[in-house]
Amino acid sequence: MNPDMIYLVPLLPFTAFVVNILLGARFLKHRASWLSIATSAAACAIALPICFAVFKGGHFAGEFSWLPVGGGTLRFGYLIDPLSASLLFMVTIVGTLIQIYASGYMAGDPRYSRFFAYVSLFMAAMLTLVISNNFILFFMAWEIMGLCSYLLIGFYFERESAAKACFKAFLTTRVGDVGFLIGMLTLFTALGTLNFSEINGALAHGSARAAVPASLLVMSALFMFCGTVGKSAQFPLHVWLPDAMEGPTPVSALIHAATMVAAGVFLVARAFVIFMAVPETMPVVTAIGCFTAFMAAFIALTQTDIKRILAYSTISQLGYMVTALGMQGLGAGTFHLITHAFFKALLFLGAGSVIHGTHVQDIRQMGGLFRKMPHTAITFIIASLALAGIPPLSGFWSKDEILLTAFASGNIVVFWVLTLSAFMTAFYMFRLVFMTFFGKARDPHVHAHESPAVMTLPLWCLAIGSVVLGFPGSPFMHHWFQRFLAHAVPHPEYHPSAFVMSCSVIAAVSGIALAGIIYLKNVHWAEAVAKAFRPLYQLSLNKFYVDEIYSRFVIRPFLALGRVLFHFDATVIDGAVNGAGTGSMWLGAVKNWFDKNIVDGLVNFVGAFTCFLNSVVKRLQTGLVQNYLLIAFLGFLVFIIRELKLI
Amino acid sequence: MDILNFGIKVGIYALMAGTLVLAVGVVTLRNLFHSALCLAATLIGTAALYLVFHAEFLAAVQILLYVGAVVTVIIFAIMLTEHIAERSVAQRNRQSLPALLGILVLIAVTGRILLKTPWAVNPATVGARVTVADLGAALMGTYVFPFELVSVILIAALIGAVIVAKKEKSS
Amino acid sequence: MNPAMSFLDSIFVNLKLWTLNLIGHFLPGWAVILASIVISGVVILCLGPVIMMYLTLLERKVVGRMQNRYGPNRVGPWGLLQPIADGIKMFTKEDIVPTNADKVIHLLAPIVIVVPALMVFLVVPFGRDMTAADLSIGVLYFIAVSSVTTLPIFMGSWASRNKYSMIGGMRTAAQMISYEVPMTLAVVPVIMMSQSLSTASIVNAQEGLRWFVFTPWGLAGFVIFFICTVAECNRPPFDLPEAESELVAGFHTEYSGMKFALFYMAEYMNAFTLSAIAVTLFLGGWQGPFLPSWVWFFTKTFALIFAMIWFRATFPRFRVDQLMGIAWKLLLPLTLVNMLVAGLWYFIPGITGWVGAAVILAVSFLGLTALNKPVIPEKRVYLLEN
Amino acid sequence: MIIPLPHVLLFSLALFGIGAYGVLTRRNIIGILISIELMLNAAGINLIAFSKTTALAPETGQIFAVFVIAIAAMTATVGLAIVLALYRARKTVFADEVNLLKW
Repeated sequence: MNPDMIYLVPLLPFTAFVVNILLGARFLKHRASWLSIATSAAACAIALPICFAVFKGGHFAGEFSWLPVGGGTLRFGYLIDPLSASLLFMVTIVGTLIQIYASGYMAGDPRYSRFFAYVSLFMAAMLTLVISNNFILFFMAWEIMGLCSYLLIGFYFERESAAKACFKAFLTTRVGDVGFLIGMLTLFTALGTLNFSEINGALAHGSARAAVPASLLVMSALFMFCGTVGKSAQFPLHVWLPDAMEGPTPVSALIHAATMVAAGVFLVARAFVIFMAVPETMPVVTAIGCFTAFMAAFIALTQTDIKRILAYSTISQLGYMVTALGMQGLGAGTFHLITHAFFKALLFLGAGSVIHGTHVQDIRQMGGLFRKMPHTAITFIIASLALAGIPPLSGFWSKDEILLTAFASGNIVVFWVLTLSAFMTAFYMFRLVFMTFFGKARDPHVHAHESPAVMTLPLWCLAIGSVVLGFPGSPFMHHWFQRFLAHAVPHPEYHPSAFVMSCSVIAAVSGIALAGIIYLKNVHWAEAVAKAFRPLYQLSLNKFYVDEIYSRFVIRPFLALGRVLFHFDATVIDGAVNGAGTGSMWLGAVKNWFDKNIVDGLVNFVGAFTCFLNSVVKRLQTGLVQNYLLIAFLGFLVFIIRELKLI
Repeated sequence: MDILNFGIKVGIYALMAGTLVLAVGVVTLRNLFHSALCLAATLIGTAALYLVFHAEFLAAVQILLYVGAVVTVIIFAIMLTEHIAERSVAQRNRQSLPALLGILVLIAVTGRILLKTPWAVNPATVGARVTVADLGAALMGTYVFPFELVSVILIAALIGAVIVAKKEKSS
Repeated sequence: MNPAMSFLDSIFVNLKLWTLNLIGHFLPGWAVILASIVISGVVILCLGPVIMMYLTLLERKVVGRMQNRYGPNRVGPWGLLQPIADGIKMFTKEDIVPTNADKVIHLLAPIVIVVPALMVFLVVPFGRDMTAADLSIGVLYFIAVSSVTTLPIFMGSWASRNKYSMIGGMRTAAQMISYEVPMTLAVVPVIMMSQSLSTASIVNAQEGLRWFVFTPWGLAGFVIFFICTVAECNRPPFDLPEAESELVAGFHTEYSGMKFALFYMAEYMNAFTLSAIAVTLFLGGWQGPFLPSWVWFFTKTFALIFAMIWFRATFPRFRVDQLMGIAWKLLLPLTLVNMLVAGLWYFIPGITGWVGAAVILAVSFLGLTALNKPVIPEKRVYLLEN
Repeated sequence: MIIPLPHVLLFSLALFGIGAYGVLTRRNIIGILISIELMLNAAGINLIAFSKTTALAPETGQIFAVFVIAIAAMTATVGLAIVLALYRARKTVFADEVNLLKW
């Protein structure tokens, strides 16, 4: 297979975008989804053989010159190394499945074709990002994804909350994007290239690295990490992701769980050599990731909106990945990225199916849905088990790998925080599961029904993925995935430890058990606990007050400043003005006489004089173009003759 | 071969003279349609002059764009506004004498400078035959930005022309 | 190729060489060059009118057969002398010039219109080594020269001082400029593939049976080019500028006798040269097995001319808005897609590129036709006052 | 060079002068446009002629001449559109009858 075919992978969805946006509303209508799905599936069919070739040890790269700029040429191209191959594998499969699901979920929407146009554009951008071989193309795709995210979160822009949410998401991620841009430019200053292979070459060897100013590298690494913080919703820029749940659920699954937010993590993975070159930046990454993982898990404990719980869970899991990368665990982080994409997409799609069936989002109104929606429930539970980290599902292996990295690299505090977060993860996930699918129906107005096959089929496909995808990284396959990634970028590996595994399993099982005890039998216990630990409960319920902090320390001071200035205006300046006014009136009376007799006389004289002059000079303004032209020409001629000293 | 060379030289000077005569026709003929036809002939003469300089591509483009398109559009406009142009009124405004004098001075001055300047002909470029492939490579390489700029300007002009010339909707 | 065949193949080339050799014995070198030019020129100057004469006969015969009658068959065997009789008739007819006409331009128009029609013959490769002047910009030359044809039509229509002629002239301007654009762009893929503008090397690039028409972009380009060709010669169904029933023959209403014949001559020569160029660009020119090259060339060209005549006998005339719509809304976007497709086809060799190119073309064609739903004007009712 | 360069330049100078004369004296706006085309042509000839004397790549002159032709086409289009709009609004195509901007 010709590796240049990889260009078709982003191009096909892009074609679907163009056709759908131009012709969709008029001609394709409900057939718009077919085109998007077909192009995604075709992209998948092209990408998978290439991915498998890479899994077998291949390595593809190619480029073409795009534009001659200044002295050099802007060259774009693709780079399929183990890292991008695994992402490509994940994005094409998950993307296609979610689009199949969405064709059922969005059925009957008046802007059906536009939805699929946006999704196709998003797919094109994500795939471009994955296969790109330099930061410029990467950044372009990154920005297009930001745009798609904006458009899709605000898809129901009639709702004010959705309009605000998309605005918030766009502005918040933009803060990170600016950081990324600065980091990229700094990197270019330091290395003179933005091509991944050339960066690798420049930083891989100590001798070459010594020639690069370390301060610039630190700066560029930290600024690039800003991009990750924005895109992957890390603390303190995580606030947009929960609000982004205003978009349609397939969008939440595709963008805000499986792929786009993964781009931030992917950025760190891509720039891994840079971070390795300046290890002093790593603790920052670890600290932010670890705190995010803990904080988001803690917030998720008390949320009641089904999609918000999943959103915080996403933030938490992204925190895990970032933590892993911060501890030089490229394999662990990427591994969790892949497995997480599958089961988180599945969770979101399952949640979408529940919302589709019940038309409510609050888990307190659900309950007992297992009987009514068996397919959704079973797949959802599989995904929850995977997320909670129950062996042998995929989540267990990848999360265990992260914990192992933390443990073996000596970050004991991080290890325990993450284990605690894992416990909380299991708890809140099963709180969600038990309240949604078990017990009795709490709200008599909710009449649930199972979703159509076009929606349940992708659920099952993703469930299979969530079950089996852990094995390539498990001891059963000798940690094939980690070694595979280590080929591309060397990083430390660790032997599996029974202690870590048992900690992880105990945390997960105890979390599930606690959730079962509380929410299946003794629901009033939950209220008792909330009362007992009121400050903590409030902290979690109010999402660590981050939005409030922003509002108090960023927005309100500005408003207050404005108010103070207004008061100053109203009292001091206005008073001075009034006083001056009174004085002026006296003066004015005096001046009045002077003006009337002397100044007016002067003015009238000037006016009369000007009128006189005008009547003479206005003859020049004939209004005839050619006349002006002739005068200009003759003037030019005189000028030439004078200059050349011909006369 | 001297006879051939001599013949060609005579031909070129004749071509130049004829072109100038036609150009004078362009600006002096009272009938605008005639002067447009003279313009077409002048342009063809210029194209022939391009051939003398071995700029075949340019000659073809000149004929294709100027004679085929620009002159046609001009004639189109002449026809649309014809019955007013036909009025037996002066076709020249009142400033023709100063204009003529000024231009004669310009020609005299510039011509004198032209003849006094020692023009050095670069032997490397005189002999060079520019193929269409060279032109294409230069357009898409060195001059890609001017090229794109011209495309953008053309599009803008096209849209602008459509909007300006469009009949306003009668309210 | 056996010797007899190669003798036949290059018989005209050899004849010319032999004549030049003969002259070289008696005259100096520069005269030989002049003679070479003169020979080619004279051949073309004779060829054009002869072709025109017999094209008229062919058209009348074919259309006659298609309309279930015989066509001319009285003058000479099978009517073969009919064109000559027509020519004599034309010469002896009265030459009428309207009183108000612009006399000089009225006279010039039919003369000028023949010039570009004849000049195009210069780059037509009639056979192997049988191009009168193998210019390095051949195709561009052809496009440029044939675009000049608009001018004399304008001259004729304007000089006649007749409103029908005027409308015909306006229509010509609109139509010819519009169709020139897709025609030129349809040629671009051919130039891209053969990497040359010279007609002879374009034919050489289609050696064997690798005619461009056998590729997706070539087929699309050929169809577009041929449609534009028909429009450029103002032949039915694109004959609005000279529609007899609407405009009383359009721009040549006021012409009679030999001037009228010259307009007709230019038109038929244009039909021939445009077909010849279409053959050169897309149908492999003189390439072909077994027969001598020039036989192949003329066979293909006359097949295309037959198709033109067939159009005339078959299709009704377009409406003006449909005519412009086809050029700008269907053919122009299609040619742009075609250029893109040709590029893809070039960079993705093998069956993938082939199928992909065909699919993209088919999809864009269907999309464009779907977008260009024909506008059916409201039915107009005229009330007569009592 | 088959003929000396100054002769070509003189020719283009004359062409330019004739065009400029037309621009300055023609009353009909279309006539002015036609004259502008003449001036642009003179510029094109100069570009070609000078491309033989400079040390730049030999195709430079031709490329800029092509640009000049493109710009000329643009001028004609926009100019004629303006003429048509003017004709429709004020029923005149004479430049000296359009003097709304005088005192």
